[in-house]
Amino acid sequence: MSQYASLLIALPLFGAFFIPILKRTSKNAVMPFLVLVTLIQTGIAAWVFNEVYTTGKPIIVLAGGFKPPVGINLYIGHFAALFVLVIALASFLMAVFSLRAVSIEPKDKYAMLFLLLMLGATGMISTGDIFNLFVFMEITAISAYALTAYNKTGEASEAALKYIVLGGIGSSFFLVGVALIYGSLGTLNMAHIAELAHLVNPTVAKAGLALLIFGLAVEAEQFPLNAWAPDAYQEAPHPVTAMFSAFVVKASLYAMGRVIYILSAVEGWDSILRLLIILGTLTVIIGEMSALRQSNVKRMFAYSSIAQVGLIAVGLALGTQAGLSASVFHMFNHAIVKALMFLAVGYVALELGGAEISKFEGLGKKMPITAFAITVGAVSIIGIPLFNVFWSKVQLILAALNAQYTWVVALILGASLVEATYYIRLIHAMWFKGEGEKVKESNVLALVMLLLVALIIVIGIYPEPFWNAMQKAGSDIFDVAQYVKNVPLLGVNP
Amino acid sequence: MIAVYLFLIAAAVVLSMYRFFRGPTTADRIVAVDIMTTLTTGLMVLFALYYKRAIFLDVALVYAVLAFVGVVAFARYMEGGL
Amino acid sequence: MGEASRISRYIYTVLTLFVIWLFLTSSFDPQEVAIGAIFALIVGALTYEVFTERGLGNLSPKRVLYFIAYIPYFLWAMIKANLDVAYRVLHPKRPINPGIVECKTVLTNNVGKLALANSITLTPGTITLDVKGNRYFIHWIDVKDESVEGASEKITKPFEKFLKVIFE
Amino acid sequence: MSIASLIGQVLVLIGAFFYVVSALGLIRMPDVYNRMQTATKSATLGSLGVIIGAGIWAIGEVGSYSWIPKTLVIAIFLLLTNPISAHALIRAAYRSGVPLWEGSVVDKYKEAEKSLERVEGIKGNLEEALEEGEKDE
Amino acid sequence: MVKRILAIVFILIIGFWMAKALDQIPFGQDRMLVGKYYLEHVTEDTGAINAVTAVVVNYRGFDTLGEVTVLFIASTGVAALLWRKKRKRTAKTEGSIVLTTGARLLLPFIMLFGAYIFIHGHLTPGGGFPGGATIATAFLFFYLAFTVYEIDHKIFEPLEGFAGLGYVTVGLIGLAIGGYFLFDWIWQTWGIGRENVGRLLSAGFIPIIYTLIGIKVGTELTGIVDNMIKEPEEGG
Amino acid sequence: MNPYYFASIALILIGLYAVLTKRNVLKILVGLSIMETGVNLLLISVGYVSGRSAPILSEGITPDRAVDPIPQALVLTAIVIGVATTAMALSVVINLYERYKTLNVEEIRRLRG
Amino acid sequence: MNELALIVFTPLIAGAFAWLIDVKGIREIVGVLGAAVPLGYTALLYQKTGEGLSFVLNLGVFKLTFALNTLNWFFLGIGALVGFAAILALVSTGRDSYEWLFALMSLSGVLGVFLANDLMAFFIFWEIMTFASFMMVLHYNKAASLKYFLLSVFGAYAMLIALGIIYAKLGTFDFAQIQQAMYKEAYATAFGADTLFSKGESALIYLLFLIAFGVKAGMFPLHVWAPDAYSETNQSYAAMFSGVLSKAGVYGFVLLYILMGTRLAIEFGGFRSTTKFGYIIAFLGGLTIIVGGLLAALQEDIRKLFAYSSISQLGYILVGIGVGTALSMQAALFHALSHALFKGLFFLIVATIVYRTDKTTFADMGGLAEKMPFTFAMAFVAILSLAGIPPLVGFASKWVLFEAVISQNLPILGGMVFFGSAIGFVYLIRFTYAVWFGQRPSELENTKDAPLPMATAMAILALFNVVLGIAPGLVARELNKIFGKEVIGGNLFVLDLGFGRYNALAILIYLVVGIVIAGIIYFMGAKVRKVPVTDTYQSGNPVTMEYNLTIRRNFFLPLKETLAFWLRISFDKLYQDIGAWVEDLAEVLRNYVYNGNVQSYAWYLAVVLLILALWGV
Ligand code: NA
Ligand code: NA
Repeated sequence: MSQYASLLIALPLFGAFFIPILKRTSKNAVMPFLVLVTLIQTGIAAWVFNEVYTTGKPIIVLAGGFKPPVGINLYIGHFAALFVLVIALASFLMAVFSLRAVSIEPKDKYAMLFLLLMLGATGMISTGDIFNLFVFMEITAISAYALTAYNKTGEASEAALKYIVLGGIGSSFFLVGVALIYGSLGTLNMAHIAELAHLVNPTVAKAGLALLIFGLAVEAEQFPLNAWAPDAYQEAPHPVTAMFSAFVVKASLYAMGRVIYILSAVEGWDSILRLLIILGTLTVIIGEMSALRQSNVKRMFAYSSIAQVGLIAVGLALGTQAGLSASVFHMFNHAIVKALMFLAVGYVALELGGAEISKFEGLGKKMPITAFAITVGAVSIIGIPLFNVFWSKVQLILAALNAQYTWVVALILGASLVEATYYIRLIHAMWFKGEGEKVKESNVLALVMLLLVALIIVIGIYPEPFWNAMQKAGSDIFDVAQYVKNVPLLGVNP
Repeated sequence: MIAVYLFLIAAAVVLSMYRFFRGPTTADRIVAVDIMTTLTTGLMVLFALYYKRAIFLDVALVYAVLAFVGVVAFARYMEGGL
Repeated sequence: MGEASRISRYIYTVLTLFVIWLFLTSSFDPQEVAIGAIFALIVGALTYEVFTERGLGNLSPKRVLYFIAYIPYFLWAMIKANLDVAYRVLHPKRPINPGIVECKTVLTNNVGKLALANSITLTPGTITLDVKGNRYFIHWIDVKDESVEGASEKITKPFEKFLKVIFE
Repeated sequence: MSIASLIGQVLVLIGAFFYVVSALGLIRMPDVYNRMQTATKSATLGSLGVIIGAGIWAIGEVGSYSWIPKTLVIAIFLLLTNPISAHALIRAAYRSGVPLWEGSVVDKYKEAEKSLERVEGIKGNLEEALEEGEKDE
Repeated sequence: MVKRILAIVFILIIGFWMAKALDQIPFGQDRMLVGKYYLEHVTEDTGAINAVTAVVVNYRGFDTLGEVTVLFIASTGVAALLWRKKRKRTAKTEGSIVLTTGARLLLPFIMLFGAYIFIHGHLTPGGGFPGGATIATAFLFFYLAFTVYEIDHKIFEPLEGFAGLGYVTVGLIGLAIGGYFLFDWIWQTWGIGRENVGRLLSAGFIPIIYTLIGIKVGTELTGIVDNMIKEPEEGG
Repeated sequence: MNPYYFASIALILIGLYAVLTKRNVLKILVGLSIMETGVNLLLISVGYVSGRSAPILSEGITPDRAVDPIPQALVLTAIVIGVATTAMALSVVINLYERYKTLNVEEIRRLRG
Repeated sequence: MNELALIVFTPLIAGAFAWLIDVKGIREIVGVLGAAVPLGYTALLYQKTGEGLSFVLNLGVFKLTFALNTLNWFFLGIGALVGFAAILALVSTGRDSYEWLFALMSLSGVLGVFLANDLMAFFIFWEIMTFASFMMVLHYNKAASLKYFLLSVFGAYAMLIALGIIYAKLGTFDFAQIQQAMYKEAYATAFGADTLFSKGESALIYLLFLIAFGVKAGMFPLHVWAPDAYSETNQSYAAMFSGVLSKAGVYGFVLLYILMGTRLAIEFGGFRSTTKFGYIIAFLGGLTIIVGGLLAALQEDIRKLFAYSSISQLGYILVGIGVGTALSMQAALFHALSHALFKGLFFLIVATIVYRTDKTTFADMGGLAEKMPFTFAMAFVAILSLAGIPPLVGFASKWVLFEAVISQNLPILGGMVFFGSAIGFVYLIRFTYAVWFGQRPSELENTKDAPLPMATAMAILALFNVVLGIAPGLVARELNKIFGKEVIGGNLFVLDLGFGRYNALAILIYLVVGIVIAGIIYFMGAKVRKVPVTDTYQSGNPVTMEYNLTIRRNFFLPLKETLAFWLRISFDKLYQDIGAWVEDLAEVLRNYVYNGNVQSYAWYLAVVLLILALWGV
């Protein structure tokens, strides 16, 4: 029965391949079909989540029926089960949003790319094979390239070009890393690599790990490898931007975490972590500073998102279980908040014809529900208690302190202060500046936004069950010994 | 013995590379590519013989097809026929 | 000569493809043959319209005979051409006298024209530069006659007597 | 060494020789047209020699006759396509404006093109005149 | 100039670093681990004699499904990005009769050859991707020769979809019959072709998948070519 | 240094050099492709075993006479991915050129800051 | 339901209801009830402070615990009382249901802060309080709210980090456990044993708490938000804001002593008769007194005056806490109570004036005593109390404080405290004359006296000012209870410190007589002199408006000019400059880093690769 979790991969593919055929019969059915597929995907993801969290055991999908490391396996542990659900749900909501947000043709192609972006991220977080990770990373990246350029403006193309060039360099070096690891161990399965990690030649291992992380860090938007991100975020269709921020970057972050921890036996591991902490820190600082005086709100959110991603990376690189759990929690919270924020900003841009901050003046009067949603999201990101992000920031602080990284704490403080500055400016513009006629807000989108708002507040007020889940998810990445034990490795040993 | 021929043909490929790098016109370079691909096809067939594996002949054939169409594509592009 | 029937063209295409398949697989394994037949039928169905105009008409004994006879003739021309090339290339003085000349052909069939053009290209000192209607423009490495008639006599005529039979 | 091997080897040798000639021609000839003249022909003939030779050689070397049909296919493919690509290239070279070598004696193509242009030009003028006439009505 | 020198210094250092790491992986040594397992079990597990193909389609079928998806994304993406209301070819000159006739004559042969490549994937170095690429080449040649030529998207796009659906469906049948997604039920459950190893009709679902991939890749690459070659019309 | 390793690293670096120094977007993309080629060559080289043949178990090749099939399978995938990326990149560049009328990276910077 | 839970959550729930119902009349009733419940329960719990009442709110991740003791009952009392008065006054001045929601929410917040028994509960309610008060300011003035918000976030995160460090080391947020652990730490330090917290970490925690509580208490130089925030909000609410919310900062400092005072004292040693860490607090408190007082004197806006005054008064409390003896602590707590009472009252008075006249600057006021006799009477009490004139509560607390500081032989602090008192007189004179006496602008002819709710609210606070002033022993008794020993002796009317005595009752009797006489003189005199204010000449020339030195305008201009150099040093401006500088830097940085050229971006990748390579080689 658990093998049916492979539907998580099969369904989006099936959906994407079916669209060209569907289009021939009814062009108008494509977008509703997209919503339907993402809805079913959410259902499957919910089932998988339930399965994993009730049994407490990961689902190991054996593609082709071959046991790893001979075959490729999917490892849907606590992390993947959780994030598969996040991805599916976010995709579903954004598919709903797309009904309204996407008017540029060819929509059937958009729907296909949309599904494949979702597929790519799903694959990245669930695969148990390092080359398969590369394949899913490329699926994600290439559909992201296409979607970034989808609007076909010069700027969109420019953004996509930057993404392609940087992503291309990243993926090439990632593959060099794979070649090094493979050349040294003769296997690609992550659990197998973890099991044999002590056998790798230290020089090779160090270079290999560094290159793998380098490649992933480009997609994970770590400074200074993230220069593509603000442009892509700004120019992609609004639902896509939300997806980038909500889960695409998270998938890369996860992959980074997974790769780091399966190779934790490698000599010089600590210094790689330290390097990553430095990168993460710079990501936070530069991201926040760049957001500070942005006049385009979407771009501002993009930088804000990058800064949060830096925090997540720092959490990943703390090298402790608490750090990972906090990091995962922050990923989760950030996914919800940024899905909401980009949805809202996109909706505003659609209704009012742009995302410049001037468009947001008087938004409280024009689009009160949207303005409210943005406000809640902003307040949450700043780290106000009783909103969800507060808890993950607290956990990050605790984890950093436990790991003797006191200055990370100062980082979070400073970052939050800067966040507070620019978000308050936005909130002020929305509620206390400008006038305007009330715009009829879409009921469906209002519902979606309020759902996310409710989620933010529910987690803020009652974080326990979520935190428990996050700790399990964090331990899923951290506890490599358990990971190796969970994967039914065939005895192919040197 | 086959190795000698392999070397001979490889030398011819290297020689024709001179024209590729030297130019001076784009047409010269494409001609060089055309010749190089033809020579390489022969080289591949000889390699198949060297390794005694007929399956490599398929590779040579695929290569010949792709190279041919590629060269024509370049030519048509140069001419403005695309 | 007009187009042959669809059936004729289809069968001719399938036959050609099937023979090529046999060559490709170099095998009479029934599995290969069967699959080859199937593929020939499918690919033939997709492509016969562009592949041939005359269909089975190509296989008339006269044409086949002339075609067989043409092979050694052409090969010999080609070897001569290459010796000529070798001479010009290896000769320290590089003896050439190039130019573009025009020839006329009596061929009207496209495949025939293609065969003529290819033949010209592969034989002594000439490359087909362009074909417009019945006018062939030819780059000649050692121009011996600039007039259309003279050039035609030297370049196209020798092939045409075969090609006319095979393709017209 | 079997007869087949011998024949095969001789063919390969001849082919390889022409390959080298082809490369030399590519280097030595003064313009792209003459380079094509020499290189294409010898490369094609060389291919026939090398590829078919290899097929025959395989009878002795590998002990299989199954090489011959496939090498034949490759050889014929090259025989058919090399002149086509050469033709496409030379036409492209000419049309993209690569000049003939200064020692060239005649360019009939240029003359033909010019007269063609004249014809086209007259045709164009006529069409314009016709269109205008229609407008007047 | 400074940029160039700096770039050279950079790449030399980076190259030295990679070389140092590679130095620890001696070239040409047998370090196979999983690879060895494949070589020893490939025929029994999959019925293919081409171990690469078995790895591609069976053992690492997931990668290949992903690979197919990547190409599908590219084809879709290119079509999405180059989509205009009206587009057409704007080539200046048609190919000469040599080229057009050559294209007509070569089309069936190249297509057949593509089919040959993908159907023999388990026996020779071919497979769905080179086979599909070869087929696409035939169409590309048509685009090169004729300035008015255009494929019929009404056929190509659904065909692409059907081929993809077929692949996923084959995988799902495996899930239904053998309990695993992409399980080779033809070989492992039904045992069809077990006596045929080394001949055409063997290797379970490999020929089927490679046929589907061949069709898919052929249509996709052709579609990409079509999109790239056309240009938007005024106001399109 | 083994020549195959050397060549693959050289290709990767040449590609990187092009990306870092060429102003024309198309040349940068070519640089990326060269890098990819280098990486593929590297993968193949890593899996090569001296004196062995392609892992197709016919014509007398037994498992102990074949090279590692995995890198070859990986490279097949990597090549296709490279082609896909290039196709995407080209269509992006087509759109870009249509709008900006330039392929100079120094002029393609409307998005900044 | 648990009494503590009722105290903490009733205002919030009432506020939510008031907001949802949004019907004038009903929301006021609901709101006032919401503030009355905590007050009632606080009164009821007076007898139960020793019973260890507690309440746990399980959030899962952390438990939020609340418990009652004598100390926090004292603060609870301040909060509930002044809070109730402010809410009552809000009946008149409340503009909309928004204000009801957030005013009550902030009351919940501050009561939660006082009742919290662990740091997480403390922090969360601290944030609720901050957020709600921010919303109240935001409603009136954006710039002020932004400044308040930023400093609050700064403080909040400082606290959060301190919490984090403590939790990371001790694994608990519970006050008792932290206190215990810190005692152990202190002994360990004293005996040179290993400690969980290094010296640096202890210093860091101290610094973080100093920032966190200092912001809320308006301690110099973190006070810059306060003048704007206190003045730019509903003035009824300002009574609570300044009277109660600032006490959360004070309470925080007290908590700091309780949790880790010993530890800090031992780690960092003493300074003269006090501890180093305490002296820092006290010294900053002293500066706060002076800066707040001087600036208060220079204000032309009545609200601003009291805002600065509030800051200045908080300085006294900080001095008391910083000196750190039992007596000075008691003095600080006492003054916290006094300040809440008289500053609450002041803000209600200001609220009434603004409500009735719609004016906020001294220039527009005058002669209101006649029109608003009741309010004037209230102002009279408040002025006397703030000025520290017996027998009002302000005197009692200030007297104890003076004694506590002087007795510790801390001359600088003593000087600051005395200077503060002097300057206090200065600005009070301004308030007294400019608002209540002198010529009344014609527009104010129809001014009415306070409406009933405000009058009631003022009366309540005034009553406490008087009662606790006459019977300071009531407070002393409570304070002694908190400290578990008799620090301040005496009886109901007499405070006996051992080296000084104060008999409130005796002074009351002298004063009643004095006031009666003064009142008679004033009311008679006011009829006699009626001089047009603008017709003043200086050296034969008409003075410009700039130099129009009436009591109502630019009265302290000479002072201003004297202090010109010092006034130019504005921390407010400094922070703004730093902010602007950071933003400019960020602007330059981002345009430099994200310069738009993809090749530059590729170089970034190459640089990272180079770093990896160099580090790998
Ligand atoms: Na010729
Ligand atoms: Na060729």
